[in-house]
Amino acid sequence: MDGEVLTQPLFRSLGWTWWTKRPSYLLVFLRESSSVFIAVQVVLVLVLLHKAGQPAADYQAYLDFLWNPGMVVFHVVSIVFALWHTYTWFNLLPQTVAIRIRGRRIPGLLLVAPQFGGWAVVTGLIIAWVWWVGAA
Amino acid sequence: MSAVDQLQHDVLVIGGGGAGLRAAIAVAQEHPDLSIGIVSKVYPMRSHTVAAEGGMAAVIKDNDSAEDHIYDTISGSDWLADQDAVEMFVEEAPRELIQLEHWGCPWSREATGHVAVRPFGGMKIQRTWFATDKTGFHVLHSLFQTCLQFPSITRYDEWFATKLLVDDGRCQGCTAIELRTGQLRPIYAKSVIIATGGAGRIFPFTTNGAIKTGDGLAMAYRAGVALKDMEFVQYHPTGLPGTGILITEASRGEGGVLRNNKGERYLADYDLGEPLPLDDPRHPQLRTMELGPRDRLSQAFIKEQEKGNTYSGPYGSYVHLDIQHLGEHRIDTKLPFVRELARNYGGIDPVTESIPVRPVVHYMMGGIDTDIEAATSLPGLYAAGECACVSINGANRLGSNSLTELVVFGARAGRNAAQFASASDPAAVDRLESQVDEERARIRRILEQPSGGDRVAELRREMTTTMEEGAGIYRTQEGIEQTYDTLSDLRERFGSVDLDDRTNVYNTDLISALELDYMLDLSLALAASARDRTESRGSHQRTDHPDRDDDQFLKHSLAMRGDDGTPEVSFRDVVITKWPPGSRTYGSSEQAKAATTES
Amino acid sequence: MRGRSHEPIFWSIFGMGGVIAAMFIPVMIFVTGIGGAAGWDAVTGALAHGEDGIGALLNHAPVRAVLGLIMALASVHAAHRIRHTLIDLHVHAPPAVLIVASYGAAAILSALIAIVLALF
Amino acid sequence: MSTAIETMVKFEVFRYQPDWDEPTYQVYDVPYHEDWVVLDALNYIKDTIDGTLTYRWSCRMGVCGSCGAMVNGYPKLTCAAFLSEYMPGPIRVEPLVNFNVERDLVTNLEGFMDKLESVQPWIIRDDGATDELKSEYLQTPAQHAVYQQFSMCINCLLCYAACPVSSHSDEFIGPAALALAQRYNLDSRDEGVEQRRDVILKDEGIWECSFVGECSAVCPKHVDPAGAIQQAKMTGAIDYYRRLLMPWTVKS
Repeated sequence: MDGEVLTQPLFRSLGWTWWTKRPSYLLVFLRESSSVFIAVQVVLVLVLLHKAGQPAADYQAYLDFLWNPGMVVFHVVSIVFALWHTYTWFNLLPQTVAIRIRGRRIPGLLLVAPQFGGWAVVTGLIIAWVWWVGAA
Repeated sequence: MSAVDQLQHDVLVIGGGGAGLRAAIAVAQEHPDLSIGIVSKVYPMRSHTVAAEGGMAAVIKDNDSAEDHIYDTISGSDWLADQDAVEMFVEEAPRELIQLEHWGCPWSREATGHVAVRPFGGMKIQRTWFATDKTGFHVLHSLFQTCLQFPSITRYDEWFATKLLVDDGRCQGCTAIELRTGQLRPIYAKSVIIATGGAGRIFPFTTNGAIKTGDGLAMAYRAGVALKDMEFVQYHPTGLPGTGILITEASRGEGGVLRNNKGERYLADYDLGEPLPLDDPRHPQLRTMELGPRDRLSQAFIKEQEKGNTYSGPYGSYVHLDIQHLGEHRIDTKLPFVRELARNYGGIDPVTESIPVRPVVHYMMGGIDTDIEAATSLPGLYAAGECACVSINGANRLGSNSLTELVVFGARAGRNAAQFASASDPAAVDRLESQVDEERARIRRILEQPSGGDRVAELRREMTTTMEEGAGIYRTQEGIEQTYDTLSDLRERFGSVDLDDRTNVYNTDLISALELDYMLDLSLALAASARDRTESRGSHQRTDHPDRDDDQFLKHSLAMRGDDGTPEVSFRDVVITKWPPGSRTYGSSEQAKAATTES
Repeated sequence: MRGRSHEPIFWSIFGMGGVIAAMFIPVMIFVTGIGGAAGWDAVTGALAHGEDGIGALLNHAPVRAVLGLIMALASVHAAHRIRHTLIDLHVHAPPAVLIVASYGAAAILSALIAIVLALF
Repeated sequence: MSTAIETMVKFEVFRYQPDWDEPTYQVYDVPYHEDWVVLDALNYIKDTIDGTLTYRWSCRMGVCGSCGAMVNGYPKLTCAAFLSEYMPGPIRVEPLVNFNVERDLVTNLEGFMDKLESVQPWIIRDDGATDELKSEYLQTPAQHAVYQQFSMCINCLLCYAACPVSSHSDEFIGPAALALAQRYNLDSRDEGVEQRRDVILKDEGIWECSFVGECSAVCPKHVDPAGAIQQAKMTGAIDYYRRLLMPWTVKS
């Protein structure tokens, strides 16, 4: 009641391994990890562009490297991460912008769907263009 | 804070709920030079004001008048309210609610941007302001967040006040246990406001949270202040069986109806009017059927139970509250919390099913005897909110008057306590030290009691059981006396209460014991008051004295703590200004009256 | 201003980069990393050395400018995320060090992108 | 009620007292009731087995915000965590993480209280002192809807326990307090955006948030603090560029 004041708070942190602790965290961590794959792919493409200006043999050697089975596995993993980034990024928009029409917040789907639509169009156009150039 | 720091303020507020915060802000705003302390056993935003749902009454619309609000309140009180207090309360209410609005309370609105109002039980005009069905939550958080801006307010969060310090005939502070360290410290002040809420936890089934143990009432009682009208305990007709969780009266205000196990709107049998079809545009009709006052509805339930017209479940009898006809959209916009609570704790979705409900203890009309200025008989001591009894609620409070009472009388208590403090000398610290030592010794005795006695939980369970049995909705002389004797016995056994926890830091076992100690005092005062009021009025129904007796009992009961700790009850006249006691009519006669005035 | 943060610069570029990466990176990986490896003629043709192949894709200055912008924004986006992820993994480095390391790397990468594309 | 042999559930409850070097988990057997929540079990333990168990609670209806704890690793209001969701058990109850534990399930809230105060969560008006209280400020339902969601916070602090940023940064103002800052900034009656800017727009304000979003996932009142912070970042960034590029449009 009137003795020595004894308190000894114990700090308990979620800790740096938070991302292992439940699926929702892991999915977020994978979303954040997509940045590593994106960065590496940017570097790979940069080198590709650089090699494209070099003699054909150098360029071909790089393509052989880029397309060897090990690297293909890496590309497949990369594209999964990149798509995960795309999916999560588009889906976060409704939380980031609150658009209201006559006081009512518009449904998230109205913000999300056009992005996926745009993505499909952009992706399709680029592939068509590449196809058109390559087939020519 | 080192142990040698002396804690001292001009005004000390005990209790951090709606009334306490309003009081503190009143002092801070109007007397910036005064230092204010708020002692609260929980962080203020946990206070039970947070659980109020339906709304807050005040005259604001053009079709309404103060006269009407006054009449509704007085007739609702079964003429036991002091009419001068009610008049003042109704006059000051709109300004206080506008003040809350200016402090950010997110009131539900009309399309024009004006505050919306809804119907409520016992009110003949729609005058209940609301913030969906979380009005208390929004009011409390608005007040709490507003109070953060005043540097003159010091908060003692999670400090449990145990005793008032009184010297030279005036209140000069309190002792309080800092839960985090377990230290008992005196906090001195020139004036003190008690705003600790009611004591629903003396009953087993209550809408009240765990913290509603009436500590402030007991502290005032022990300091020699009377407890007024303690026999009047409001049962809310619609609580969830088992948990006692409140389903707001607003659900009936929006048009919900009560049905017995035959599917009948049984209130029609209890002089509450004729049921209108649910698709009638006049439904729900004010002061009729489901919008009758709470005492009458709770009593009707017991009668239905006796007739065998109630459902029975694992937690006893219940009836159905049906809001399905309101439709999902209206339920989600006006009563979202009702849906949330019914789903989570009742296991049903009110959009497609009826909600099982039964009467549960909700509110204490009685409390610390205060006058219209929120002052008690002890100079320097003020009280406001549910712990106080002015009285504006008399024998039965109308729904949505209590949140208003918090701010109207909270503000008055703050202003008057500030004035008292400005004119007073600092606390006589030297002379009060022995009281602090005595209090420390009292608590240490409980803490260090040798093993062998009853546990806190056991005594508490027996107390709540006997209160339900003898001091429930219907009471008899024999039952009350039996309860009184049981309580006296529990009082005795508390002397050797056996704690599991003998440590200092956050000793909630000790706090429970202290709360129980206070609740036993209050239970005894309640039982004694109920025993001595041999009439039926409002929420106090004596089957052995079924009629109201204005000749003998148009009076407030006053329970004083005698030297031996037992309550002594006396009576004081009710203040009547313009409204002589009349018969309390709802429903049929109201409908008849409405029909005549319309024609 | 006291405590004023310049984070909005990084955050807004991160945000733009996020949109850009979401839109373009999957198809970029598909074209450069997977289509060719799978032996699809159209892709190998388009990426073939010289004017009929990759040159045809990149010969227009506006195309190179857009591509450069996409790659630069994606790298700042990645840098920002890596920086914050390191912080969230409780890597205790002075904030300035992380800022310089992450955005510095992205800036260098962007400069290289600009040079390569300008000289193409 | 039932005469059948009661089903029992094992509770592993985190225990800590200041004079202990290490916390422990104490095991209690509690009878299973279909309609019981974790808080009912804690009360059962305290009332019948062990009065020393220490935790906070009051309203037991999900609105006072006292009873938050980690239940099997998730931040939950113990009054809203039904035993049936965790059967057959065991059920592990621990104090909210990212806070100092004072004893058992009781955490220290002082840091949060300071952060809450720092965002000035009250209506700020230019006309402050001359307030006449003659009538209410008008606010249409549409204006009300803009901030309504962010006004629902009960300060239960589950969001802090879910926040990886709060796990490493004491200074981060955090989800609940930032949502409340946004609640006032978006209130049509408030004129305090400028006053709150310094606190909200510093690094430890919104910018430390990495949008994990778990705060919104665990919020029992669907406040969406993550959304509040993101929206504040959006306006914060616009504000930043406006000050940078068009300083003449900024009030001093």
